[in-house]
Amino acid sequence: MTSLQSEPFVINIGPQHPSTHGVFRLRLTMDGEKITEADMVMGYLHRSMEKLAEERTYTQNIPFTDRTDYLSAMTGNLAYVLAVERLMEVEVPERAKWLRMIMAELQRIASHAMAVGIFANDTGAWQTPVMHMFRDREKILDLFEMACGARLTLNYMRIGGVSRDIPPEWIPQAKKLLKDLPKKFAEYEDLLLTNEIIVARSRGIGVLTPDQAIAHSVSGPMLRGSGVAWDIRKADPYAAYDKVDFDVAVGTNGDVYDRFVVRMAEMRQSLRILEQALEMMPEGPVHARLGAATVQPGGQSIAPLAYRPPVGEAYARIESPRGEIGYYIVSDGSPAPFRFHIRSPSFINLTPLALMTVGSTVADAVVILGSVDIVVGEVDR
Amino acid sequence: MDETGVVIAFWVLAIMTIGSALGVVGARNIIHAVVFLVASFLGLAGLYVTLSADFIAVAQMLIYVGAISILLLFAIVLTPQENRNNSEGFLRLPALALALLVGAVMIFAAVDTEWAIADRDGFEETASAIGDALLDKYALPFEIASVLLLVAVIGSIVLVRPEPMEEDE
Amino acid sequence: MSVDLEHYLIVSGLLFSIGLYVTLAKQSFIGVLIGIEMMFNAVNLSFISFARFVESGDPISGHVFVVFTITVSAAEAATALALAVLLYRVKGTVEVERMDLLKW
Amino acid sequence: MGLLAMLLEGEWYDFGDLAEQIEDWGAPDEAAYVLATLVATVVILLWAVLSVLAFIWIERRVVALMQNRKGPNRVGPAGLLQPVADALKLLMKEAITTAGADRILFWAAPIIIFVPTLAIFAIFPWGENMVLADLNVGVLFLLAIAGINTPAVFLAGWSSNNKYALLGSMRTIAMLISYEIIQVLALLAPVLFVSSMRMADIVSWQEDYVWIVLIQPLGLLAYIIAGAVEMNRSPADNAEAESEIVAGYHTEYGGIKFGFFYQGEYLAGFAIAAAVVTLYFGGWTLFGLEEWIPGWSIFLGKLYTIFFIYIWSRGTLPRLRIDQLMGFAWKFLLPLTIANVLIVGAEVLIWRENELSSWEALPAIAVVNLALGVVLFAGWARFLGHGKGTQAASGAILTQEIGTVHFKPAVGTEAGS
Repeated sequence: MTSLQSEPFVINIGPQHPSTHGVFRLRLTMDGEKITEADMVMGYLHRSMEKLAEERTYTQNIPFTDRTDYLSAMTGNLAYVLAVERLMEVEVPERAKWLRMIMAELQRIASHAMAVGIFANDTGAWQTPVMHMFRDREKILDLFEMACGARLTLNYMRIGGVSRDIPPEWIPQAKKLLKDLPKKFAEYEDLLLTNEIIVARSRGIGVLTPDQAIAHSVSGPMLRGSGVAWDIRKADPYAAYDKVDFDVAVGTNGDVYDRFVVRMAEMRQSLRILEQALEMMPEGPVHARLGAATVQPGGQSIAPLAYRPPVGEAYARIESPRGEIGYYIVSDGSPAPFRFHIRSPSFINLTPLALMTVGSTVADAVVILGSVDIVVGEVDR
Repeated sequence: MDETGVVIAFWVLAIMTIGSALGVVGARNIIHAVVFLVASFLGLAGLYVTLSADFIAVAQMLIYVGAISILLLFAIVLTPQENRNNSEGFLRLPALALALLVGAVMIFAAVDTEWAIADRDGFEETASAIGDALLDKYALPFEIASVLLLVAVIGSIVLVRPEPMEEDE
Repeated sequence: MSVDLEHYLIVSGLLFSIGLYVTLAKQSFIGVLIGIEMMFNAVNLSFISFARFVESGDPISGHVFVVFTITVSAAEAATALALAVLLYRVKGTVEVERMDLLKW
Repeated sequence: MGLLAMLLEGEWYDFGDLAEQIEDWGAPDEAAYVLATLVATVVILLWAVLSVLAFIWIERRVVALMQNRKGPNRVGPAGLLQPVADALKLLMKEAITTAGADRILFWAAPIIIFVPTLAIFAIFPWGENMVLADLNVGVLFLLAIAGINTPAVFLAGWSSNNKYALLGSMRTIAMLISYEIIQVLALLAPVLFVSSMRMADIVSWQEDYVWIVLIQPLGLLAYIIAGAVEMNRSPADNAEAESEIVAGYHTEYGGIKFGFFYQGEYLAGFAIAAAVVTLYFGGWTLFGLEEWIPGWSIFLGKLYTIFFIYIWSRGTLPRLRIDQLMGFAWKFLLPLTIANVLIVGAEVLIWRENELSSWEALPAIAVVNLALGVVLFAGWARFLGHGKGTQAASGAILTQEIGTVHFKPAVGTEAGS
């Protein structure tokens, strides 16, 4: 009895494809509409940052950190700078800590807005939600531009503090933004959350149980979507997170819908943090006076280009919008790091992708990939 | 049936139907054969219109061109590659002889007999007449036809459903 | 030059003989089915032309009969094509000559 | 001078009169009829091409406004020449045929899809007796033409010898066939009320009694959804789901061949909108307004508003997965439309049997249909497990403490499914 054998049908959701958020290739072996095998081909955007960083001094490496996860440059900078400060045992002034937290939370809202918009676009909603969310992301990027002159690759943080203080009219504009964002979020929630088709397309798809998530050391909204309440901002507070009160959003079903809901809830929590932070931010210097630092004209002391941290290693991790981003730096006393390693959350969150997509259809695979919310710059480094 | 329009239509459609029927015979690829078949179905639908059978013409278009052609095409897609060359088997010559014989007999019968030609021209509209006839004079055959369709649908589904035991191996 | 019953019957006869040839000569099972469909259509055409031209009690019965032949041919096509797929699954081929055993 | 007089009296656009008018100019009988039909066909063809071009622009502007951006405004004043630019681009693009493609079918498929969709417009009554082909089986003709492009889609997908195209065409055919049944049942209801399939009768019935949309909400809903599937529009644009298989069955088509597909899709949209207008919204009548304004302008106005619904849904609704769409058709819409036909049959029977006057019958039918429609819709959805367990929309839990696990999947979510 020869069965109706249909030979495996290999489809490349290839490097150049509208919904892979960048140059990333997913090779699916299909039996009819169902996926039997899914393997990922990465490295199209590998710029060997970790090797390049070994020839540059600590301060020159800061621009690299914005270009790994170009959708949330602030958190990239912050993680690296925290690692180097931990290496050099530098005490960051209070105002700089608050400023760093405010910028990181603004960056989280911008990145989540982008992630949720693109996810809705993957389910087919023809860019309408993305365009709405871009409108808010623009306002946040304007705030960044006012603070540090750049919109996407910000290079705002320095070892020992932040590059410059915020202009006086920054806080009123930020407060105005914080007033009208909740209205926008309410609009997105009833536009997307209870939308029948989005629920149908994402409920019960790409389910990841807590132990599978922990086994794959997944982090960020994916981990919280699977029900594990783990957030570095609470577990290992940095900057000024221990001084503000906020909640961790957790899903219950571990499917694509819950990750999407967790991201929306996290945006609201970031708003809460920002409201408190803008009230409680103290005055004061924004940059630590470093030992042999040369004093720049105008009273700003910037760590010298050739500063030599003590021999040793340091690892610092923070909660980036995609999960736990960490920088592991080994110093051999020379002005350039001996080893510069980035623990990129997108790369590690991708590992259970095959587990989630096998058995579902092509349409689901695209939606699951959207829910992982990868940035290929960070995946390939 | 003598207005010039109808006569022209008849000749055009007749040539189209018979031409595409011959196309089915001659086509080298079975997909082309099905396309020719669909063309002859459309030609027939046109002929029905010239015979003022509008309901049947549209039904023919809906069922034959819309549904049965898709059935044929799907069957072709599901069956193996190598039999798609629409070749003739070894029965070619006897089949040709038989077909010509049957054709000759039918045409002779058509031309020779004295048909009792009624001197009425075409029906104005047939849909409601067919509906009435179906539901009072031919109600029983109507029910049997629906049962037949049901049996055919269930039968074909059961035939093609992948055997359960295949799933578990 | 008016068109009357003989013309339509000739067309139907030609179509029928072509259908018969295709049914008998074609090697693939699908080819046989195409032939059967053509024969069905030839018969329908003759019914309709009789209903149109010939003197009869209620001429509409020709159309009703064609409705029935269309349903029968649709049912037959569905079942036969299911058989074709099954044949392929069992025998690995749809060539008519290879189906010489009555039981497989 | 006869023509000018006719123009003023406003009946110049009545094909029947046009034929007599041409006869008065001394053309033989048949030639006048052929000429009138020719003129009418050219008018419809021109209308189709121009309104497609207009709507390409309108759609892009409207969807742009929905996404708070501007839409085409570079080419020509306010982007009005953008569709012309697109059309020229398509004309100039080299229409390559893929290697190994079945040349004849590859070229024939777009035409087979385009021409029948254009033929649908012959049966719609645009004005007083302004219908090109007054078929007695108008509604069935509409369904037959919708059925014709199913094999054409297969040919397009099969002959372009491309993996994605084949998958796309298989999906589209599966959708088209299952929603064709829904269309048949949904259109059965208006025919039952009017007891004739002639479009002109349906329009005159609605003029005398009431618009069928008021007494047939369920049928209209089913038909609009089936229409969206018919033209591969938003909730069901699986055929060319960009985010999945790239462009469905017209992946390999470039140049003017793709132009045919693109135009065919719009024309299918207009055809569905015209059918909805004629069957549910009273064709070219607008409570007596048609004495002053020419009928066809009312018809076009309604047609464009209905088409706007499809533009609106395309701009906002995400896409259903193919199996959900099929499940929706077979498990949800089919039982509903069958029940709808039974209900309508019963109502018409009661109305005809004991000769209730239309004043008593129609309001009762309207209320009954609306109530039953809502009850059936919600009840059947609840029965199919919609909005419960695996399909409930729920918010996230907010917690302060770290490391706790809140994973309690609603029944039915199997891990890794």
